[in-house]
Amino acid sequence: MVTRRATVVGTDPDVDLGVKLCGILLATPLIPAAGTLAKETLGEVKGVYGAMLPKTVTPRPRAGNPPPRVAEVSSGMINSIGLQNPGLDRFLENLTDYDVGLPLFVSVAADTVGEFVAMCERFAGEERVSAVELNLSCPNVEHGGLQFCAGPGTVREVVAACRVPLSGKPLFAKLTNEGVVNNAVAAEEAGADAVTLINTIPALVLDPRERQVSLRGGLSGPAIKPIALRAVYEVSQVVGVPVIGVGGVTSGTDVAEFMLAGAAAVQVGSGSFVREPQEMLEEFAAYLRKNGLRARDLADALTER
Amino acid sequence: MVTRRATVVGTDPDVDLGVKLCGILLATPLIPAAGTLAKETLGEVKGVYGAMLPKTVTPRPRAGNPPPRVAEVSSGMINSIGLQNPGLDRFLENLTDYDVGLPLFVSVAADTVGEFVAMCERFAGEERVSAVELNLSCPNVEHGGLQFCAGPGTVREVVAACRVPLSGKPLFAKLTNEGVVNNAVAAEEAGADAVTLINTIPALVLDPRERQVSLRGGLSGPAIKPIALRAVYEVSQVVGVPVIGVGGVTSGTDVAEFMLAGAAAVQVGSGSFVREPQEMLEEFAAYLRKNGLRARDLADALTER
Amino acid sequence: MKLHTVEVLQRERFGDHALLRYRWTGSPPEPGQFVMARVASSTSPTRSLDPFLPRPLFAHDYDGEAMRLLFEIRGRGTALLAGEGTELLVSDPLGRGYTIDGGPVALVGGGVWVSPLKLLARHLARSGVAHDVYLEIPAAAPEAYAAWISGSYPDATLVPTGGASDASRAVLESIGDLSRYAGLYASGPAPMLDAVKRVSRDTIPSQLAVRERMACANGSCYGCAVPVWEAGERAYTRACVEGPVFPGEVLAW
Amino acid sequence: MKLHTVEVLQRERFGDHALLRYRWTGSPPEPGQFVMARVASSTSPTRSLDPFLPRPLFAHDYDGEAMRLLFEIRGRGTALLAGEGTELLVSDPLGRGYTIDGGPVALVGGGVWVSPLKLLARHLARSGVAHDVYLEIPAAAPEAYAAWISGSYPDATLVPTGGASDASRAVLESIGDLSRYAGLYASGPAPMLDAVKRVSRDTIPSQLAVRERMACANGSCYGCAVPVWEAGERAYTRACVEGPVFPGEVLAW
Ligand SMILES: Cc1cc2nc3c(=O)[nH]c(=O)nc-3n(C[C@H](O)[C@H](O)[C@H](O)COP(=O)(O)OP(=O)(O)OC[C@H]3O[C@@H](n4cnc5c(N)ncnc54)[C@H](O)[C@@H]3O)c2cc1C
Ligand SMILES: Cc1cc2nc3c(=O)[nH]c(=O)nc-3n(C[C@H](O)[C@H](O)[C@H](O)COP(=O)(O)OP(=O)(O)OC[C@H]3O[C@@H](n4cnc5c(N)ncnc54)[C@H](O)[C@@H]3O)c2cc1C
Ligand SMILES: Cc1cc2nc3c(=O)[nH]c(=O)nc-3n(C[C@H](O)[C@H](O)[C@H](O)COP(=O)(O)O)c2cc1C
Ligand SMILES: Cc1cc2nc3c(=O)[nH]c(=O)nc-3n(C[C@H](O)[C@H](O)[C@H](O)COP(=O)(O)O)c2cc1C
Ligand code: FES
Ligand code: FES
Repeated sequence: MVTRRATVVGTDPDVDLGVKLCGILLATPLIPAAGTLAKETLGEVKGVYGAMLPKTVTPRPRAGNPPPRVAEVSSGMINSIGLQNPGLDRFLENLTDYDVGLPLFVSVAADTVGEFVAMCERFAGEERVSAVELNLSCPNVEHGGLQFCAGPGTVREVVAACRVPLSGKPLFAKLTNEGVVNNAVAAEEAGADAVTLINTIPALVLDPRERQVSLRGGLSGPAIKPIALRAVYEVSQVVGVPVIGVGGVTSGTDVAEFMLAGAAAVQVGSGSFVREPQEMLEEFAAYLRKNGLRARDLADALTER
Repeated sequence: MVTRRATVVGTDPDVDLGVKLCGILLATPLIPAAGTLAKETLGEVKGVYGAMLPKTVTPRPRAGNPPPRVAEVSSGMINSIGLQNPGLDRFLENLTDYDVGLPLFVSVAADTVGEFVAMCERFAGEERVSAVELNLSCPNVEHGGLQFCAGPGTVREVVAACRVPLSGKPLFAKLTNEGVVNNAVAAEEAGADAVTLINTIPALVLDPRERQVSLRGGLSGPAIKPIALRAVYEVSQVVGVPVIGVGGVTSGTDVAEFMLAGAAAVQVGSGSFVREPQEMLEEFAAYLRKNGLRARDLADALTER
Repeated sequence: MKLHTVEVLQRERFGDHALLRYRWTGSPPEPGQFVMARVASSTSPTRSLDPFLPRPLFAHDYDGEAMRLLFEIRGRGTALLAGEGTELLVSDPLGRGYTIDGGPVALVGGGVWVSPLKLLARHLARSGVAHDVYLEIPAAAPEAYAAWISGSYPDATLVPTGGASDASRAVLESIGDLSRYAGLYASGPAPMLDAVKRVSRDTIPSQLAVRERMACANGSCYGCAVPVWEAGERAYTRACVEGPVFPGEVLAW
Repeated sequence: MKLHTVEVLQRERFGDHALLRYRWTGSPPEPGQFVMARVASSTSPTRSLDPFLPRPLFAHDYDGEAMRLLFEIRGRGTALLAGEGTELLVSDPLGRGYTIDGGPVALVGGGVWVSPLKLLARHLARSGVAHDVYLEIPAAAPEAYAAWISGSYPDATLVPTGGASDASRAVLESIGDLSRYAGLYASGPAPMLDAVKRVSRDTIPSQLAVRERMACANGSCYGCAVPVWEAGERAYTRACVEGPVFPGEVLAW
């Protein structure tokens, strides 16, 4: 098997950062987490990421939630963007914007199973798109107070239905932490090729001075890292498909931890707002060099004690 | 209604810190979170807490988990104590240890509904005990990989069964964050007089140098505060019984935030390891003074924007 | 977000306000641009991420070698930035600032939001665009700050005011006849921006600096939403890349 | 946990090791007791809780006015403690230390764990208990540290060693006939403590300082579990209140 070598500035060329995810070779295991890397910034991250993953797209344009949309908390932040996006048609028209020489994954969300399927049908024939990630977990888009895809039943239904049109392309199911083990098993059984864990965790910030709720939204950042690591670890024990880890990565050691916990690739979200992904990759490469390991060996490098 | 005034050193005597919880007057809204205040330390916290709440007791003695049992993470810690405790008999023998002039709440956990009930029967006749908190949520004591009381069905069963012997005493159901809204509704319907939210969140720490899992356990501390606040806020909207808030409190403003979110009283856990509860109470009193509020008014003092 | 460690040349405090000067040899700021700033404890082996997010602050002034930030100390982030003994990390200048066209123009500022007008005035002068500066000095402002402001903007008309909504009116009234000007550049508290937007609608074009909470500051997170008119429809745009300066008529407040 | 802000009198670095001296007028430490220590950035309006937990460190020495801590810099917490420009917060001396009975006794230490033996030696001298000190100096230790150790324990027998398990044997061998002593006081790496516990079983009583991860340090959290024999049964006890010093025969490793 030939693995592409990343040519990362400042990184030892002899460190092998390549990984394979559902048959797709990634030059590095880093992937931007959905919704945290804009087109405007693509130039900055050349050589850092192994794949591209734009913000979740929905069937129709979404205006998003009124401001404020972000708030800071201990070791993290809360966001309530409300999936602002231009909608599927405009997204497809501008797909070439993401041509940066990397496999392109797309994240999709919808209100109904039918809409999920309709979107997957559109992507099925898109040569540019290497894989589809189903966002089954956005905590900011609510339907009568309940999240879409709260339980394994819905996960199974959506994944199985999307599996059909996407027969040729890898399908990832992105899950929330709540009920993650059961949902991951359901996703695998329904035909998902990988599971992405975890999305933000429902949270709330209060302004005690104004005595108001400042923001209800999803918690991300280092605060959720131990929770995400647990999800990746537990799920890796019970599913056979690859796990893509996400939650609180801000350093190269964090990347290594997710891969040791069982992740085949690692997404970086809010961490990229406060540090450079490039630096994280360099730290990760340094970790591999020091430990004499290749990126793709890490998932099996956890030792019992 | 006469509310007891707390006489707190260094606190303005004109600030009214008293709250009422299920008919029990608490001189301050602070309660130690189960498992985070030992007898050895009771002397240090006189005048700070409104009630006493010892570590969870189980039917038989438990040796607890082998070390290491704690690890530090960003804005928090993970613990896996394994409910080490002397068991019900010894606990009852030494109940006078907790005579510090405060209402005594006890936290109980068991493996089966029958054992829960048997413990409640023992406490029912105990005059010293003002209320019983059912620990329905310990993430470190696992049964075949699943937590005891994972869903509303079990919560309902345990609470309803314990309700019977405890007819005279308030019964609190302490819940985990996972499925908290449904579980709280189930607890209320089954007759709980209050719900305590939240317990620690399952999490994991890895040692990347040793490439080992350092600890699987429960996450506590400021990292979980926004999650706990969300739980308290959402549950307060749908249940009629009081909510006791817990998770990440390290300051007086945090106490105020939990009460604004809807909590009638607030438990302090790992925060008490890193700061003095006395200081938190003073900050809370200062907050009330500045805002011209009484502690018991806070739950209704949230304004819409 | 790429942050550079820079050398702090000067730290000054005026009551609740602080001025920070640091060596900057990167790309020069346009007026109305901002930087993301945070501290790193110089004793920390791994940089602390507490507080988690860097703070957005306008480029107050730049002389080719040193950048100046002027800010109010509000919470932990700004308190740390104003403090001694810490390393300063800053981004490149970010966003879209004020556009300089013909003159004469009026600059209207209030509170600590006057910050970007200093660099704007410098650029206008350099481009030979005639301009007058009108600044609100709230009665509540610490004396040291007021003194510093009048020293820092020697040609400005200073308008002492009471409260925030009153302020906007007083400052605008002090301008008198707006038709003398080809444009209004504003940076101030929300009521002032509102008032400027309103008066400019029927008279002369305005450019307003807005402030929204930010996380990524590079267009990625959509956290800094500002309502604007887009092809006749109300839509949210991003203050960090499409702003923070917007033409008054574009804003859909 | 009550932490006091104290005045740092001295900070010294020897390679990866640091000595911290601070003014202490609270209750004097018993040998083998420890303190919980953390830093607070002096520029921070609200104390930072990053890292979250304070760090347990043995009382190294105390002269009635100043406390000394001696520690290895391992992670962020100890790096911050060794750094300049920060406020130091410490708890009262905590836990149960060494019990002083009759002599003569031998003190056996290794690595940075020698720390509590300094105060112990001082107390033994004060009580007129004859004692000999045997310290391992690992070959890998930085020279500055080795030099400092030999200066700090002028009467000690220093045993240069290679690795950890070897170390314990070498140090014990350097003692020779144990029957000269009425007791063994030890603080060192795990293999050394093991070895001391083993030899002492059949000869003379030992007291060992253990180290477990701690959170509350006041008996509340049960995080610092140490296996001990309790009425013939193996049970976990708390290093922070029942220890950190235990009689060798009590430990159930
Ligand atoms: C483009 C831009 C330029 C700015 N320029 C200046 C300036 O030159 N001088 C100045 O005094 N202030 C300026 N501000 C406001 C300044 O960023 C906030 O006062 C500051 O972030 C508050 O941080 P804190 O740590 O003191 O407060 P905290 O309350 O601890 O902040 C918590 C979080 O809320 C955010 N936040 C709080 N208040 C504001 C606010 N008013 N606007 C945006 N985010 C906020 C913080 O960035 C942080 O993420 C600017 C804001 C923006 C968006
Ligand atoms: C009673 C007692 C006394 C001690 N006295 C000394 C001393 O005098 N000199 C000295 O050099 N060291 C001593 N230690 C060990 C010292 O506490 C750790 O080296 C230190 O906590 C590591 O913190 P860090 O921030 O450098 O490492 P990190 O790896 O960042 O620490 C992360 C967490 O793990 C804990 N931890 C890591 N290593 C240890 C360890 N070996 N023991 C206990 N907790 C650990 C930390 O306290 C913290 O909670 C003592 C430990 C105990 C329990
Ligand atoms: C500002 C912001 C926007 C996000 N938008 C999306 C999104 O559109 N689709 C999605 O699946 N996840 C979205 N997420 C969640 C992230 O992809 C990621 O799962 C989560 O933030 C945890 O990772 P982190 O801690 O590295 O940020 C968003 C997160 C943030 C912070
Ligand atoms: C060391 C430790 C031990 C705990 N033991 C118990 C326990 O015995 N029973 C229980 O219901 N919760 C227990 N908890 C959970 C706390 O009561 C509390 O719900 C949780 O820690 C969140 O609050 P905090 O962030 O303030 O610590 C324990 C938590 C910690 C940190
Ligand atoms: S701050 Fe992230 S898009 Fe503007
Ligand atoms: S550290 Fe908490 S009981 Fe010892």
